[in-house]
Amino acid sequence: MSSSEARRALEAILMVAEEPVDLQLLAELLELAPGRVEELCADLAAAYQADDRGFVLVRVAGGYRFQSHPDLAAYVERFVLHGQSARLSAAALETLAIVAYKQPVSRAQVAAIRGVNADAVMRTLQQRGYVEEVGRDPGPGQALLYGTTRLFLERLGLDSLAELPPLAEFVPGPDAVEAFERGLGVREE
Amino acid sequence: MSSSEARRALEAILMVAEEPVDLQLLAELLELAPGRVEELCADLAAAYQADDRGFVLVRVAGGYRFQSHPDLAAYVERFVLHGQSARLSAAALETLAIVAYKQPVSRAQVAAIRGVNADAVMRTLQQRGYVEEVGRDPGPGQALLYGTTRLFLERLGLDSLAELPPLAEFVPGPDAVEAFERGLGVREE
Amino acid sequence: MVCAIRATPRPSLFQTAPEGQGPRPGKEALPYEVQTTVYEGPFDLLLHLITREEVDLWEISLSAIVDAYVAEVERMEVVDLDGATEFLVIAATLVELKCRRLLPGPAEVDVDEELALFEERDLLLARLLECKTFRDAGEALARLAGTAGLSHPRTAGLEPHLLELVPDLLGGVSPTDVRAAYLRATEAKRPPTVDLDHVAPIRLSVRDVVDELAVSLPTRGAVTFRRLTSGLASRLDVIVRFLAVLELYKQGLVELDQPSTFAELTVTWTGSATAELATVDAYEG
Repeated sequence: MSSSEARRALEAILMVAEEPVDLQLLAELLELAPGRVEELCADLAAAYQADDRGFVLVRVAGGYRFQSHPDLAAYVERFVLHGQSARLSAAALETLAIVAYKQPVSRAQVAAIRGVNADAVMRTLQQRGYVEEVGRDPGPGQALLYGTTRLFLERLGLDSLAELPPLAEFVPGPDAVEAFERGLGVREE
Repeated sequence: MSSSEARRALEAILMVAEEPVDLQLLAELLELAPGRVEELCADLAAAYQADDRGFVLVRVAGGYRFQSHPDLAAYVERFVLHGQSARLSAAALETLAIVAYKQPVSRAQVAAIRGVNADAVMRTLQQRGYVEEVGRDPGPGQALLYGTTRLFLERLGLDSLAELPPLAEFVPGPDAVEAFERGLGVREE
Repeated sequence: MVCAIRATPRPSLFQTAPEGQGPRPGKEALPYEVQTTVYEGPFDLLLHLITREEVDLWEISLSAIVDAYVAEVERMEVVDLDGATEFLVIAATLVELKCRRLLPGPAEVDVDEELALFEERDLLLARLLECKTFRDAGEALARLAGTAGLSHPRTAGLEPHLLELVPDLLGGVSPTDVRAAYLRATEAKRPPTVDLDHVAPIRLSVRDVVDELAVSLPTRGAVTFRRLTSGLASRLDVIVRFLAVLELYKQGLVELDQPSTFAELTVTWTGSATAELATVDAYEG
């Protein structure tokens, strides 16, 4: 199959997809190596950009999908009525971050970090589809373990968890630690 | 708005639309005359053809929509038959079962039982013709209510819903539970 | 004593905005916005007091902290027993630390008790830092989602004429399968289990890490903090290691160099190879 035929086939398939189409599946359907499919998708994305199209081709959650160009959000939001998703509370975001970085993690572990019971917030995150059960702790108690979902990646525009910003970026710096220490009276003025 | 901005906005809106978008609605969203929108759509369709894209912009009964290019049907069919859309997931089967046994039922009720948002799965089931809207909840909110279709019965080889295997031997119905709880004094009259 | 004697001016850190939002000078530009005054438990309250109010907890009356939390508890419709218990433990630690400070001198204090208290305090500090870490990470996730949310995905699915191609998804599914799926979906989600996680809380010793670093650092020259913590699975371990490095810094045994916020932190041993660890004695018991 010629490159141009393969590019056209990719466009046709992605146009009828409901969710990101896995790279592996695309490779199988086109009988091409995954690396080749990646190149072709990159070609297409570059062409849309060069032609100043109102849509983009992105790689997200392990697959490819068409989506509207971010700078046209104002027009699209007039059209998309289902007001996307309600904002998450600060508590929910913090909990989501714990699950994202420490998965698989039990509710008790989440609660231990936050210092409060996490059941209600975890339920909300599950209902929103950002968090799901991923197994059970083999240890005593067999606590249910949770992880983030594919939808979580999609909503954040990430291809995989490896693209999360490193947690080290958020560890408070020496100044912050000093301030905390002073707050707790560890350090005298 | 410049023509190029209007064309990009059209592309963005049509890209995220699930159904053909009415010309009148497009005109309102872009604050342009319908005749102008028709011209712009024709421009876009011509550009896709000139660029030999794998998709087309067509005018169908209800309005404008993107769809896969007809000469790539072979690849699209392969995707339909082998892709993610070729099987009913466990989540979809559970959702279908809930609709079957509890109909008429709202999406919110389905979500409450499954503990996760059911919108995407319900839409798939509707697209496949197994589930349909059957009315509206008379209560506040007037939620849409869903039930199973004739196709669903046909595919399962049933004449009517009455032939679904009864649940009672394992799960007491809501009335029975209520009566039981009343007997225990858990529930107040 | 473990308390550092080094006098430092009030930190300016919390007068700068969180990363990515640009500097927001001025006292009323709140460095860390707590979106609601309903505190989500003790950590939330402490973080709020330390970061937003920039208070030294010793300067305000502990009863005010307790009152604030009790007021929140009363506003909650359901009492979160875990949270309330946790708060009591933390409040008790604070009260005890404060009492210690008011006592005339270390000579009259039971050394074992004092050390236990310091460990408790280190643990509290580590947990507060961890909590703050995830809070900031959560805000970063929200920013990512905000950016990604400007693009809307195509989810159109198959064109009507293609739907006919779809294989019979219910092929091989029997009515009994449907019933089984229903029962699966509606079954009591899980039997109640006794969660034992809280019985063995994470315990870390800053002292152990100080000891370890005092042995390994003299032979390593300048080493980045990232290097020092590579391979550590738990964030708490990383934080404890960080506290240990600070402890060595306080003792003048290492030099720290960080050109800018979030830049690589370099740790260089400056003490003699056989330096006496002043605080190690104090920690022992």
